[in-house]
Amino acid sequence: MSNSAVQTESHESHGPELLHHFVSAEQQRNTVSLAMWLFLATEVMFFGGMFCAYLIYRTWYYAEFAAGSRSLNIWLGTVNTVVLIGSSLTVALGVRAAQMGKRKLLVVLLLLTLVLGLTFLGVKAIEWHDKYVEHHIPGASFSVADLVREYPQLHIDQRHAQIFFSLYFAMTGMHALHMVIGVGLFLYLTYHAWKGTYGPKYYTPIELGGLYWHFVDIIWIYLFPLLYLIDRKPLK
Amino acid sequence: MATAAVSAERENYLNKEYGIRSWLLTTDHKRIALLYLVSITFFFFIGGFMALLIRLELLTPAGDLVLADTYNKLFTMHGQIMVFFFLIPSIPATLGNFLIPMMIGAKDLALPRINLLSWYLYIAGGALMLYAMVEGGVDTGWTFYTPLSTAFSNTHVVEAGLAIFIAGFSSILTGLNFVVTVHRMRAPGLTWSRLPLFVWAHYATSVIQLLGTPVIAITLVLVVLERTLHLGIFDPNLGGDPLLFQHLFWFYSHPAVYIMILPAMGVVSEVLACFSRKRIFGYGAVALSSIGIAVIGFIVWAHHMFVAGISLYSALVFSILTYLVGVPSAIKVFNWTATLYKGSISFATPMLYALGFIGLFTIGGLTGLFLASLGLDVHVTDTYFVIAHFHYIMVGGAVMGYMAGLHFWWPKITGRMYPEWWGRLAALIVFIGFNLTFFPQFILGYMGMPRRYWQYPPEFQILNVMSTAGSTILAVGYLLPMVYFMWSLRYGKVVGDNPWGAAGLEWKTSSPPPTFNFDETPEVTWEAYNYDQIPVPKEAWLEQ
Amino acid sequence: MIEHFPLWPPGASSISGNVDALYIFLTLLSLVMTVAIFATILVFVTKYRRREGVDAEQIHGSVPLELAWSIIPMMIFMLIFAWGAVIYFQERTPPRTSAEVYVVAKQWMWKIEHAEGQREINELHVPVGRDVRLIMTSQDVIHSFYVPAFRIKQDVLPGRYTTEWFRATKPGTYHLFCAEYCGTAHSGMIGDIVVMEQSDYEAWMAGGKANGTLASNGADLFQTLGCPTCHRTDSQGRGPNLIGVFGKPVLLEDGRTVMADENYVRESILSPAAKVVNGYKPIMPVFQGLVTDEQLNSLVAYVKSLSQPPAGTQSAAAGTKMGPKE
Amino acid sequence: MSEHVMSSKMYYGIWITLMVLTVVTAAVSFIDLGPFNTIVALSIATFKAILVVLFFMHVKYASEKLTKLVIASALFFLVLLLSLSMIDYLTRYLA
Ligand code: HEA
Ligand code: HEA
Ligand code: HEC
Ligand code: CUA
Ligand SMILES: [Cu+2]
Repeated sequence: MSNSAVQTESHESHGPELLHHFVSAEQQRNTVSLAMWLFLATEVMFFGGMFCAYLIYRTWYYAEFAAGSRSLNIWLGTVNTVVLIGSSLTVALGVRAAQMGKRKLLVVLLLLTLVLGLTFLGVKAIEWHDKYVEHHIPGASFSVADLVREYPQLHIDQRHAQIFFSLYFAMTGMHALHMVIGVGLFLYLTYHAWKGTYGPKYYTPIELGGLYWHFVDIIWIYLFPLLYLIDRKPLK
Repeated sequence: MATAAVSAERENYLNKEYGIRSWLLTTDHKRIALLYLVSITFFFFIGGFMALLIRLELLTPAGDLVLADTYNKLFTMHGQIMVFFFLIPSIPATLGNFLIPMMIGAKDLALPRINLLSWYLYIAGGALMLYAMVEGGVDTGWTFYTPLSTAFSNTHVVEAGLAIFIAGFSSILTGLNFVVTVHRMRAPGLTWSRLPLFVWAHYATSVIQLLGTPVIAITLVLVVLERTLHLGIFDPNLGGDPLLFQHLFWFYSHPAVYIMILPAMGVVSEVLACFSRKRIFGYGAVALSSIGIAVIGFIVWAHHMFVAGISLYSALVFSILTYLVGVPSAIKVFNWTATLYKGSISFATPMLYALGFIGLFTIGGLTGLFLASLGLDVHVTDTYFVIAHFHYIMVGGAVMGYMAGLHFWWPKITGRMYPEWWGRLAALIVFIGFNLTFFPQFILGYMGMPRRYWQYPPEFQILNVMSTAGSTILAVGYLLPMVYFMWSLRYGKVVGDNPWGAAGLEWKTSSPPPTFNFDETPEVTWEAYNYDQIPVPKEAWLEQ
Repeated sequence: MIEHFPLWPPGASSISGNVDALYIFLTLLSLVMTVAIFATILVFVTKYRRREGVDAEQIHGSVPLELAWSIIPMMIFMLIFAWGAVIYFQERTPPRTSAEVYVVAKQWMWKIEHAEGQREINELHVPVGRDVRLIMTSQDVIHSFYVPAFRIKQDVLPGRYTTEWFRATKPGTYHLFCAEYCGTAHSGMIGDIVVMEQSDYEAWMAGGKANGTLASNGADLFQTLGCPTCHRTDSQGRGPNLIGVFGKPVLLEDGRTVMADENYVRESILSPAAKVVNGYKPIMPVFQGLVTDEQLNSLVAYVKSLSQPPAGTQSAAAGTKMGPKE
Repeated sequence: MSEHVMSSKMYYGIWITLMVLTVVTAAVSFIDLGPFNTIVALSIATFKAILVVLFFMHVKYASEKLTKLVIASALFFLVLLLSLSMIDYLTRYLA
């Protein structure tokens, strides 16, 4: 991953990107790829803690989870899912462009990814703002009086509903944080792609950034049904 | 490969570059290991100092030395510092960091810059912890139980939580680095069945670090969010379950105890083999039992919650699963013992510590079986019996293993020998002081003295006095090595590449090793511990 | 000297002997194992000390040995597990006819209420030979009710009931400790368990100035809080008739069946909407925040008393089952 | 990782499938299937995740066994966390 001039000088023999302690570019690539996958494994467990909390409270307080879920904006949620999956496509195509050495295409695709990622975050911000307006943000002014009125059948307990929204904010917040980090990462990648650092011989950073991005996408693929689609069927 | 005469001039990782920058910006795993060594020792003495204050307070039944709140902060931060800033990084980040690349014939860890980043994260976390400490401390117990930590404590829970969160990422990255390194960087010919047991143990440790640590990270984040933003996930007033916190906490913190013990077990395997000049008995079983401990370690966590209000059924399940983890531990103890059979045994300091380890770990482990037994745990949980159990394993076991390793590889790290006589004396003092400190606590525990007590009924006093007395002896035992290690940096006898006549690739390079460890990548054609092919050195420090 | 240096806790409950037996067994077993291992090590290190000209013999291992020292310990472990599990069952299964005592823990004191109405703080008087079941909750953080002489301990949680039980066998005064760290005065949250002969106990009971039994206090509270407007003793009320409810399964609106134990009644009062009885509307007001833990205890005791034959003073909660059990 | 370059057609194909599944899962949630609503939603999510992992993340064509082992063990330990905690929660208030 290195591109500093110092190392270019000291390692002319095996090309600019190879670090001193690796034998071959192949070994280096396999190494960092494994590292990325292991990192993603830790991320699974990181979100796993919240999934565990979610699972327990959802079984205990299903009605409040159902009501909370109904109060989320399914249209925005779906649109965001579409946006994020779209960005995964542009990333995947970006890796391909890098493999084939199409620099301009790569830059365009990375920029597109950034635009989609930021769109996602923008939509998320709108949704959170809606929650703010509705007093659905846990804390002193939290209230689900509106939901109690709207869904009398569900017998909502305000306190249990707060647990749903706490989890909603914790999970989407952590996800959004990962998106923000992803955007930072992709800004870096775009800059280097534009400078022409990556090509068929060396595109590892793009590939790794892509893995990360796809992972964040997968988390959302689960968050979407878990948060938005708990219970949308017509109420009896 | 340089073997015989080592001239002081030979370029090595220590004298290649000088200056503070060359240390703080280094990516050399050996230098990073030394950075860790210094910082970890610092935290050990801070934690030890707190332990001494705890023991002094408990000298008398009345709470007379410090205030109750101060006492609560002392044991909380003693636990947190010792666990997260000393013992978890201790062996992996120093000895593991230093040795794993050499043991597998690599020039460095796979990700040297990530390695440096790990150290900086550790330092950042440590600094935040110290900040929390000087700002007034934390008083939740090292376990951060909710709702005390989220809603009732008015101390620096957020800072301490974040400190551990950051240090956690340091730990994750170290583990990640090791796994990648072991998979990708082994020298030609070094198959999995030829790996030193030290490497196996660290591999198993790393798996726990990778898959367990993120869970405590997110759990602490949720605690912090609950404190600051009033998110309510563990809040009983909202119908939240305070036990959920405990489940998530122990999901990490039980496996974490194996993060602390497995590396020490690795050290012991190396030391035993060297000083009995034998291959470890049942190499395969010992290697696989490390992996077994790591995996089974993940399915026993609720044995910390037998009286917490979990369901009877889950208590039964977790109790029986806990016993499973005893089996791989038993395998190790028996194989180590068998290794001594028909050996050619000598008693240098590392060996004394290693033998001490086996004994004290066995006692600690066997008392773990008491705790895993449901009916008995009800009585002894949250008493000094538990305190004694885990200090036997963590101080008697893990710290002894760490000391064994430090002494064993000290000549490799520095190129100089520590004073052997002093080493043996210190080992003896530690052993005596240790048992005097912690054995009485088993009795105290069964008598019913609860832990985390600032004052206690008078009938417990005599045993507490013994314990306090022991701790001062223990302090001497730890200060001694501190002194003679420093002394040896200057005055220690300069040694050759392999002063113990040990097997293992790390001994085939010079002492101290060159920056890239080996002049040329070694090719391995032999099994681990091929002691029959290595001549016994005739050195002063091996005399009886 | 020796009386100031006890090495064994007094044993004063029906199960303390069982726990001690297991403890002694484990201690002996550990002793045997430790001695065996230490002795073997000592023999080996002396016998095979390094000697000039004697080389170590390289032995690779032995599969039968590996199997032996995995399987034999495993079998011993299972024995210990089973033994411990049996005692745990005893510890967590109160006899059906236990007397009931309500415990409310708070930073940093124990508030205790007998069914007969006596209240105590940091003290609990019980007669010898009576099964006593503690129904415990906390007002703030987690505490733990620990009586070393009885070998029992149970964490006390905010937001729900946990229980433990004992039968004292020897008169005397024993330590009560809070065993779960709970903040500043954790080590001061201690008290006495006073075990008395039956006659002394009765005298003590009579001397106390109880203002009615817990259940009768609950009955008064039931009136003041306006519960009877909905819960009537016929089937005409807007809420279910509470007579005979306790200790029986209740069919809920969503089809689940739950046991009407103390936690259920507690939840029904604090957040009624969580479990709605089949055939009723969730109109019952939320009493969370309106009743104290003590008041709640007496309401629970009252609801329980509605399911018992109106006999003597002992609240023999027939079929009472608490929390996770059986 | 490998040099293997996949055709862009395949990427578009996967993408379209994911889009369709997103719309389907959102739509299905409005239909009353009883307990199957959850099952369907999670199955679709899992299917989508598998598609992303196999194709976008190149696990199907271009990765070694070790990668698969890493993924499998992450999921395995996640399942341990969820299932063993649920043992407690599902049996805690049993009558
Ligand atoms: C390095 C640290 C470490 C290690 C390795 C262990 C190892 C074990 N621990 Fe320990 N434990 C802690 C650190 C550790 N523990 C800490 C810090 C706590 C308290 C945390 C807190 O509350 O603050 C704790 C608490 C703790 C509890 C909870 C107590 C309570 O709070 O109520 C339990 C209960 O089951 C337990 C059990 C065990 C068991 C069964 C093992 C096993 O792995 C031991 C296996 C080893 C052996 C069994 C010995 C060797 C075997 C033989 C020689 C075989 C021959 C034997 C026979 C045939 C009988 N431990
Ligand atoms: C790795 C882990 C580790 C280590 C090494 C130790 C080491 C020691 N511990 Fe610790 N301990 C824990 C982990 C550890 N402990 C944990 C997790 C808890 C639970 C906390 C909780 O309940 O939340 C605990 C709790 C605990 C208690 C119970 C407190 C209570 O419940 O009220 C006691 C009491 O005796 C104790 C004593 C000791 C002693 C005497 C040592 C000795 O081995 C220490 C020896 C070291 C020294 C003595 C240092 C020598 C240095 C000097 C003399 C120099 C002086 C320094 C300066 C002037 C700067 N510990
Ligand atoms: C406004 C009417 C109303 C008032 C006032 C009321 N309840 Fe209820 N209660 C109900 C209804 C309706 C139900 C059944 C539905 C449900 O479970 O929420 C019920 C259920 C219960 C149950 C569970 C009964 C069962 O059969 O399982 C208990 C216990 C209970 N109430 C106790 C009380 C107590 C104690 C009070 C006073 C502090 C009280 N209620 C006040 C209406 C009321
Ligand atoms: Cu209450 Cu400790
Ligand atoms: Cu444990």
